[in-house]
Amino acid sequence: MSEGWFAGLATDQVGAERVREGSADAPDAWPDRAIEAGVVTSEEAYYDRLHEATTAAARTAMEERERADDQQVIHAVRAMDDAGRMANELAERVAEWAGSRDAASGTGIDYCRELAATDPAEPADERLVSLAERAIELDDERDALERYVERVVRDAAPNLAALAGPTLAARLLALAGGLDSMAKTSSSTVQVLGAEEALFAHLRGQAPSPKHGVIYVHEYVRGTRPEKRGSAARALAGKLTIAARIDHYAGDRRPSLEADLDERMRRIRTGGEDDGAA
Amino acid sequence: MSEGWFAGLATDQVGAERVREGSADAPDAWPDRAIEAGVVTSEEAYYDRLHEATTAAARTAMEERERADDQQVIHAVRAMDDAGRMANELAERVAEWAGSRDAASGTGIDYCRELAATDPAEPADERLVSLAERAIELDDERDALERYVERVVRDAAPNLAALAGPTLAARLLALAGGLDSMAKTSSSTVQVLGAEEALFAHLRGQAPSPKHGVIYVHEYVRGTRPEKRGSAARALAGKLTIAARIDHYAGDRRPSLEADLDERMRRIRTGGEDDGAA
Amino acid sequence: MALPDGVQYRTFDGEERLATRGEAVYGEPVVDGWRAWDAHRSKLGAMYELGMEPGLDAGDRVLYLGAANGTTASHVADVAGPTYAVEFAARPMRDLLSVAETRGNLFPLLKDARNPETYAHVVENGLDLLVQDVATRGQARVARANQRFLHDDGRLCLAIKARSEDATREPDDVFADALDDLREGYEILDSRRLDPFHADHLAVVATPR
Amino acid sequence: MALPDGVQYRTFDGEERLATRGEAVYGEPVVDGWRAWDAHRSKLGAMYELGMEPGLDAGDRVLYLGAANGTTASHVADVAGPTYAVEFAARPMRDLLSVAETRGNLFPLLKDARNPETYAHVVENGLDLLVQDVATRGQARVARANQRFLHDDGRLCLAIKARSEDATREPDDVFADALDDLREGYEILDSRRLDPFHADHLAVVATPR
Repeated sequence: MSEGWFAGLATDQVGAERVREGSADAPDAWPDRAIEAGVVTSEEAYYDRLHEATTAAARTAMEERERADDQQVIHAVRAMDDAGRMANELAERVAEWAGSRDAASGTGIDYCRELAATDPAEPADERLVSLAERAIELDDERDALERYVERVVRDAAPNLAALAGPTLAARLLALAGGLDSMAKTSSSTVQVLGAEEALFAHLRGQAPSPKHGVIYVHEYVRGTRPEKRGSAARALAGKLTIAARIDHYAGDRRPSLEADLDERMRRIRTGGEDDGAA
Repeated sequence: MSEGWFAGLATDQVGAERVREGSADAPDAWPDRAIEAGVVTSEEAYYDRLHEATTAAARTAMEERERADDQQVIHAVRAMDDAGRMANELAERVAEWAGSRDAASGTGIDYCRELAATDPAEPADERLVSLAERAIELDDERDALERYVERVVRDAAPNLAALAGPTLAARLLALAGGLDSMAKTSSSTVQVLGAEEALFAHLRGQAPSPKHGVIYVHEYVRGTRPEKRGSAARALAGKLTIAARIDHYAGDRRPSLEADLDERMRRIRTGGEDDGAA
Repeated sequence: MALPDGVQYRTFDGEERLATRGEAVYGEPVVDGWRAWDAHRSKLGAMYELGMEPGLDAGDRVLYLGAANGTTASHVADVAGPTYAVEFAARPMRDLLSVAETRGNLFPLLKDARNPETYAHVVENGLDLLVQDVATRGQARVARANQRFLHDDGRLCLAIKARSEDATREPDDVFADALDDLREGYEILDSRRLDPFHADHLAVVATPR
Repeated sequence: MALPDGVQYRTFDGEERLATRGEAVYGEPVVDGWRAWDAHRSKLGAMYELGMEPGLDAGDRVLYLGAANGTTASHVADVAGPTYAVEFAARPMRDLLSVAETRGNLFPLLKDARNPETYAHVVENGLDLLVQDVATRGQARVARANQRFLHDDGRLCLAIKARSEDATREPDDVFADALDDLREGYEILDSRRLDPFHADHLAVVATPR
């Protein structure tokens, strides 16, 4: 026999875990059953407790799912980078081998697609065509992973994804070790995530302090002229850190963040303030 | 109108190239045509010249094909190493990701095969299963390339393949740059092919001279006890160099080479001669 | 056609619009405590605009499958009694929770509508209305799996998205197949395309058979 | 059945065996200048052992497709006149060349039997015999493509390997299909399985139609 979510619930227990973990083969007249069982004294009281239990359960489950999602993004973005790198390496190998057999051969994934469409004439061609197919599949895999990353990172860290773009957001999460860690990281650390080698060289006194890590790929850093790039990187890192904190602690979308960033960048790019002065 | 292989051939030309490069839509009474054209004066003379031309043509074509084959082996063995390395790297990535989703997940290509047989429940599983499939295909590709390498290296360098095993033979050809180069290389260079880094360190005075390169994987080096290993590597490299020269200059199989190597190894392994003394 | 108690046409900015009484949720205009119900953002709203009778009555007990961020579920909860709102995705749950904050009769459940066993210990039986708006393949199958929650004269109010079933086929063919599937458990009372409010959607009102 | 001039049964080590006169090639026994012809290593030899008439006569002009390392081609050249030996693989060519060294009437060609245009400028027309032993798919098609070299009363002597055509089907079905293909250009005079000498092989003697 199936039991309701409230079965055996003490008066001081919310029952959120029962809502999340329980199950039943069939529904029942749960409000009546709860009153019969003495868990509540009225239908009104039942629905009050149900409201409390279901909202608490939904909130915890949602937060767990989102926490888990940022970890999935990290694995996916690493797999994406692997697949992309391997696709390119294999395409290079294909081009090198094909070049030894056909002076008119090409290079890159596009050439692999051409080659894969041909009928192999000899055993070597069979292997070469097959190798080209592996390169294409890895390239397609990379794209599928990117689409997955984009979708999940928009759920797991919507503000960060909006400000950084989904792929950069995923890379930042991967470098920080998750949304939780990134939310607890200083803006100056976020600024140089991905430039750890340069940073360690700086700390050993062998190099200047790096101005940016992986955030360099953002248009607001790369597209800013060199003498303002440090300011731009600092401003961007600041907003990204705030976005990560909102995503972690609040979770709602704040379109104003983008407007703020746009405005700040406009001032940096047009203003007299440059790196030395900032 | 089609012309015979002998058309316009001077008396001092063999005509091997014509035999190799020419073509005709239809055969003809070529002996008669040759006599009519004044190329030869009798049927007997025609067949003599034909014999000379066809054997010369077949020999050159065969040698070119074999030379080309050793280059194919080089490309294939590199592709084989790429595919094997990528299969393992992707399998590691799969294991890492799967471990974040399922505590009972496994590792390696075998686990990828298990995973690929499951039905993905969520978008993350879809990507994970797809990634596992890429790893499996790369592993299969590696095996197919190995089979290709084994077959072609036995044709291109039969004696080297017999002594070294086909895969090591292919690696040596790749490191030397082909059968031609390997046939012209000294035995002491063959001994350290694949240990270039250690050799350069030695030449800079930073390390002892390496005793062996990639030939270490041969049972006759790896399976010989350390104090005799240098002698074993030297003896093996000597025989491999001879094998490569026979393959390049003569091309016939010499089973006696293996018997010689076996006998030499027996003496090194049982004799008092060790590295310092050799 | 009569609108249920709690759903009325009201004047917003000089325009007659469908409305319910409740806290504003998504920036919709509010006049005298009545909030406009945007038929372009709600399939159920569109059904009213098109003159269908989805079967929602004031005080009804409702199971809403595919509640998403609660836009439509908020209007349903404004009218109905106990409203169970099932949503599978974590992301829209945050908005759904804030809708539920001001609505004590809205019970959010982060569950998969394809597995009713995972919420049958929470959702009561003998419900008056099952509203279903899930964008997943097998929408008719989901409706049949959740039939257990309805009483014998209850209503199913279903929006079928053709592209979710099979993006490669003609919507008409997809809808015909879905209706056939549905008939194994339900009697179809009414069905209409939701154009111009929602392209490629079929709305169905049915009752258990 | 009469053996052609140049092919005889001779006694080797007390055993009667098929033989031709010529330089030894593959370590086969030689007595009085006659070398034993091993029917287990030669499909043409097996055809003689099984009483077929492959159509080889002393002094014939022959095209041999699939000469491999020359084991059989050497016996053919011992008996025939001009013998064109086509082989596609580079590896066995080395052995074929050493067979040709002592046989001025054997002309080795490193060519693809599927492309007769690439050797029609060398191989003469009006040949007496086409021997074909290629282990490739489409063996009947190869025989038809090379029909142009035979005179009208010439003979085709073909060994079909079932597994080369289609390893997944029954040999009998494969052979039936190959014979049908062949009939488009040839009249079949005789056909026999080569067991016990060669498993899954069908030998065919045919003439152009």
